[in-house]
Amino acid sequence: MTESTEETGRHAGIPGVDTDVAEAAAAERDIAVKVGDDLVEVKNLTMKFGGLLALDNISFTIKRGEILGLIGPNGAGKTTCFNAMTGVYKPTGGQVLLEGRVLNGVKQHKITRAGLARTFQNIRLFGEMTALENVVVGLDARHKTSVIGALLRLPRHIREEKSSIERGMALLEFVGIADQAATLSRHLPYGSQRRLEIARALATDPKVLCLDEPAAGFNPAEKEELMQLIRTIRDDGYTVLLIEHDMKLVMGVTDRIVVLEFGKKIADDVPSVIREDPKVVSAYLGEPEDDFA
Amino acid sequence: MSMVDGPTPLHTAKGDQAAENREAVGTPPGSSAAAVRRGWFGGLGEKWQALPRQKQWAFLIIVVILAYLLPIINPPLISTEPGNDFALACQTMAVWALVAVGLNIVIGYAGLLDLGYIAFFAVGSYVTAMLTSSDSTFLKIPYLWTIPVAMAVTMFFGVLLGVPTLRLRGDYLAIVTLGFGEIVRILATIIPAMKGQVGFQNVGHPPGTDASGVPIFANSNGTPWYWLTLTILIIVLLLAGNLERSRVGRNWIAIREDEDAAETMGVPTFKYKVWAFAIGAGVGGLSGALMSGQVGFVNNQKFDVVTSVLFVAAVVLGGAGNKVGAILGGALVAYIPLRFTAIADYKYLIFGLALVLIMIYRAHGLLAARQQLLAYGRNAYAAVRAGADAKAAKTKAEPGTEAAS
Amino acid sequence: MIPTLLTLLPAASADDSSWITFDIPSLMQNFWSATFDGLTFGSIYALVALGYTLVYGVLNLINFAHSEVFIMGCYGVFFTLSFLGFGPSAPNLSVGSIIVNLLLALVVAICASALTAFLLERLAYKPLRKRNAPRLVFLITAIGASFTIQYTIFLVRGPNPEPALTMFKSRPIFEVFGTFIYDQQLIIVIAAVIMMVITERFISKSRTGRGIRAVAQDPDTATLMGVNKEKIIITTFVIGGILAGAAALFYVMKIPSGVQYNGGFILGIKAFAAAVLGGIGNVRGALLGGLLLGLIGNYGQILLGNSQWTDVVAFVVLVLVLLLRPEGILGTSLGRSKA
Amino acid sequence: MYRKKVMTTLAAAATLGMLMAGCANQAAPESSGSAGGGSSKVNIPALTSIETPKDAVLPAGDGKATCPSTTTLAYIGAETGANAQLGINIFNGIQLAINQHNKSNANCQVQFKKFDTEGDPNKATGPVTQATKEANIIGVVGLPFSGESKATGNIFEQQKLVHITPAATNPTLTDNGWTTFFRGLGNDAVQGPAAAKFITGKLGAKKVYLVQDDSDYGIGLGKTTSDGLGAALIGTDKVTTGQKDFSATISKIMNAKADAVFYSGYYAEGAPFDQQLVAKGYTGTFIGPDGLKDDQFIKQAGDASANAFFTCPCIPGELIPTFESAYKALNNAEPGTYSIEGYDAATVLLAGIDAGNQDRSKLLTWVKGYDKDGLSKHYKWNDKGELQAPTVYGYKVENGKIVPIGAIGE
Repeated sequence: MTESTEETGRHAGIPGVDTDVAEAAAAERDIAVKVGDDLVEVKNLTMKFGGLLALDNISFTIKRGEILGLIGPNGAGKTTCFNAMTGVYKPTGGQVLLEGRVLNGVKQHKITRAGLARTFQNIRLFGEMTALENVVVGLDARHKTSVIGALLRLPRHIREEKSSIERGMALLEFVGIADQAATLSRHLPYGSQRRLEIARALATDPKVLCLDEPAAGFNPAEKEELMQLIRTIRDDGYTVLLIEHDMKLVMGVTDRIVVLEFGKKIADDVPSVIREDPKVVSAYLGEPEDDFA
Repeated sequence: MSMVDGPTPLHTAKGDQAAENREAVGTPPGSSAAAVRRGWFGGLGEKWQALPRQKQWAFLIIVVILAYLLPIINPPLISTEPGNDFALACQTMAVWALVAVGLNIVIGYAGLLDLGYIAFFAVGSYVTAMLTSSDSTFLKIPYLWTIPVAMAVTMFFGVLLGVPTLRLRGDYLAIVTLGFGEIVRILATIIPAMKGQVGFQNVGHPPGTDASGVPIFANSNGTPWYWLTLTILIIVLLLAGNLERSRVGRNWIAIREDEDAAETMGVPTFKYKVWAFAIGAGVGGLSGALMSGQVGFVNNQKFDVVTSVLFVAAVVLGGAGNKVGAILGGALVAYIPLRFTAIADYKYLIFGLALVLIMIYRAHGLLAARQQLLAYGRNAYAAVRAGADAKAAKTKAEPGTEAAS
Repeated sequence: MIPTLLTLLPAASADDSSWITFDIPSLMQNFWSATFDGLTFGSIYALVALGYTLVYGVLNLINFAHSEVFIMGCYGVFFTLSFLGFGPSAPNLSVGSIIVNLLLALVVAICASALTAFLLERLAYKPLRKRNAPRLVFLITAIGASFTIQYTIFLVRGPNPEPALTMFKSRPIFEVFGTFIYDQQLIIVIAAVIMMVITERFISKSRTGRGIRAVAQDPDTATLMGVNKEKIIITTFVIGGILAGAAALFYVMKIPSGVQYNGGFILGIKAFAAAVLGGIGNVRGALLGGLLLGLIGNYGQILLGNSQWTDVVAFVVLVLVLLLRPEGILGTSLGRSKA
Repeated sequence: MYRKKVMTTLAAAATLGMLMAGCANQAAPESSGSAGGGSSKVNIPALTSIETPKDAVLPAGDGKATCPSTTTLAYIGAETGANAQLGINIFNGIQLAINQHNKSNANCQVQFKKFDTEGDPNKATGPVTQATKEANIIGVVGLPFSGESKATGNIFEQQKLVHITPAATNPTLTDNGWTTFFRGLGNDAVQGPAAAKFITGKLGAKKVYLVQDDSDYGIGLGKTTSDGLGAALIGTDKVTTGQKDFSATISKIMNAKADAVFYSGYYAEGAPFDQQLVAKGYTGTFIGPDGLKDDQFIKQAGDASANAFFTCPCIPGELIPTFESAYKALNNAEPGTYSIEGYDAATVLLAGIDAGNQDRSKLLTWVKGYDKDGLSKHYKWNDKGELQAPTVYGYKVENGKIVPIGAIGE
């Protein structure tokens, strides 16, 4: 908590972000961990679909407190890698470890509770819920109210319900859509939906936040805001894995980049090196840097 | 779910469809976009939400009192007489409303299409009959005790059926529950202890007799039965409301809206689906126990799939996902053939057609109201709305400063 | 409370302890006739199951009203035959004229079923598809449509089945394993298998068939590649209807008094179960599932001593198969399978 | 699309042609050999008329009756739903009786009310309670089914309202101690042994296979019949309501070489069962109870019905010309199963009204002490409400019609 006060200054001026709120949202976690030890280890991850080798022996690590970019041309296996890590697919081979704990075969919801949260490339909000309710579903991942507790409105339920309103609102404010808390998520504008997805994932109090092309469909100004937001998230002590198509965004915000091509890892380094790497350049040859931008 | 799919990619078909659905204007049952919500009861839900708490309570108390007085007032145009005794018709309507409230948890909240809900109704009826009827060789317990027992047993059956099937893809659930509904009826025929169509006579009822020695809860005396069922219905409604405005309700709706996303957000989807199934089953068993107590006779007639589909129709008619709608739907489906006895032969046609038309033109049923999913959301939303207004005013006053604040 | 109940259970069921018995000698004795009968009825299930499977493959929809597509075919057969003067007794006609008459009935049945399927798609499902309704809405609509058709028939034709019309007198033609095989059984099984083979070839080889598979695999890409999705969907419904119409002829041949307002409902459920058993969306799976379901039901009821067990056995097997192989025996996916 | 249809049709045609040609060439083995016992077609002559009791009580009475215009009789039972036909047969019979009564008794116009239960026990309490509440209703004909009768008998008892069931045959119904319940026909315990005697006696069957459905009626009757059959019973099977395919049951029967099959249930399953049985080469006889004895059986079983015999604790009302023609004139249909029971039950109540028993308790006493011939049988009840010595009749199918062959089982 002491460190967080030092961080406060850095948030000032970020549009739509209120630092005090950020603290409220993440009240029960250590904020601003230094970039350091390996948080996630991906070891020899292999994924086969029938005869198709989608991931071929991928290994990389995500270090605590960094923003890691995962890039590659279309069909390189980024989202597959993502899905294999978050338990959507069962890997054919290899391991994913979170803080030394093997995640293979662990159910998706347990992976989330272990600290790996994600957003979706094609937004998947709960359309008939308000923005606030969407976030509270994320918060519920940390709640312990049982069905009986809810049925009889036991004290824990009341406590959790009250705190979830506060924390939910704080998170919405953090991503800058608090004024739309009461709107059904299906009626939110596109940008707000993307932000809500991030808030909902943050609500599960993750150690690693995995963002799957969060800037898809954004204009440059919106992308800029998003970059700021991602930085703020990192500054609040979250580790971020970012899958992105837009090279500019990736180069601008990440600390380190892993490049995939045809299911293989071809590079893993800081952005400045990646930019010059001939293999990466050739992989992206013919593909405009800003596709879909 | 993906757990059993092995390494097969779930992607495209399911994921994309979900994505499509989300972006589409289509509305799932029980949910309704605000934009298209206005209908026959246009804006009623919103008006209701806008009322202050005290007024809501006052209004509710009047409605409840009226509901209790219904069989005594016996309103001329509404009455089902001379075809059917009105007090008993009220009891039937209350039981159907209870059924619809229970099934609404399964269909409306968790989005699981249970076509064999009649099976739970049947199990509840049989538990009560076998524990109270003089025709049964089981031990006998007082009728009121059979109600919790019936609920427990049906919940057990709900889990028994749910655990193997809820792992399967959603569509299979419909066929498996449909099969289960038939199986219970057939087993009641095959297993001698359940006495098939011969059935159980003299099923128990709550204690007490009137001055002339006739039981207060005689099968011809609808009013006390109706009051009992109505009281239980109100309790169930309050409890269902508690669940709705809690983690449980939110998780159910999240599963209904996008099961994969829910799982990814840390919702143990399987566990909550089983809970929805079990709780729904319990309410089904409860209604079965009440029905069999009132009728005083239980056999395997009418626990058929066709009735099960009428249950679904009741939920959908009222507006899946909406408790009040479920009550309305259940009561209506029971009431219409009792009131208009001349059209009894048409009832299945009417309700079948109603299902199609409602789904095509008004997917959210007669009463559309969104679930309230936060126990303390009222004030928060009020604050948000107030805040948004204030903000708008502020932005107007000093443009540019807002971002830095 | 519960333990007390459990201790009482054996006592309660002591007097009627034998509600489950396994009559193995009876199964041995009746094995072959049960097999031939099971295959016959299984072929009918399979033809109906194909309709479910094709629609499911393309739309991911359990078309609950397919049982009514089938029963309309049965009415088509009935009205044609009664128009042609068939009665309760087998007519004394030459083989040739019987064939002509049956073909006429087949054509009418196919038209009736295909038309029903067409209207169903246009009136009930298309509006939903237009606004991209969720799956649950489709399912409920399908059930509603099924009820609507059933009870419209009920109001027009009454609760009783139509009088039985005998097409020809079924005769045993040869004996296998001490059991007679009847011409009727052979006609049904062979014709059904031929139709299924044609369907399979059609779907794997023809241009329309490729379109169906493309839409099943990925509707959006298929549309991008120039496949007319709407046309494919309607074609799929109509093919399902044609097969159901053929199934209707065989069904009425086997069970002349089966033409009744709700005569398709349970059969439809079982046919759908057959499709799931074999792997829904899979053409060969429908055949396998149908035949298996026919056999299992027959063996089960003979083994367990009475026919009330048929549906219980079929259902339990279905659940067990789904638990072990959630995708059915041959796996799902119309798009990916060869057929 | 078109091409496909053509291919399909051609394929089907080829198959059919091939097979039909194949079997036509063979000298079709007419008697398949698998049905044992030989075709024991017992030839029992049909009755063309029966002796109507000379002094049978008729609804018309002496034409001098007087009663208040509010006097009402009611029918409670199925009017709609799957069981509607049975109910229609009954209330048409009642309607006929009341019409005849009112026509000749200008000063006693009895009203008739109908209450619909759909034959569903869960629904029955509502209409029954309503009927018992209406003080003008002093007598009821109904309820037709055993299940609904069990569910509602106590309501009649509480309100001391007399009711005569024209169709419910479960024997235990009269064990409830109800004083207001009267059964207007023989129960299953009467018909079963009589049917057994008929099958092994007059029909001379040696190997009888008994198949019962899952209804209260089928189970009860199956039990009493199988007790009566004794050693002649060589096997049993059970089927479900709504079943259409009986091939497994049939193969068991064929392998057992039965020469008679008794089906204890209703025509909805019995008719396709008989039809499929005969199609598989069964040459023995097929016997069913009153639940099968309906024109629908012949319609649905087709030619196969020629091997059928029926037993019924009911008199062949269609043979009483006055009844048949009057019924036809009123309802534009032949009398069906239980029509005459409805007619006779109503007649008992109407006779009571004519004799001045115009409130519930008097009418109840009247029925209790009743001892007269009706059109179909002698009506005198014991203290439990069972008819004394009801007669069971046999019927057979001749030229596509059900014809009586006289009393059986004595």
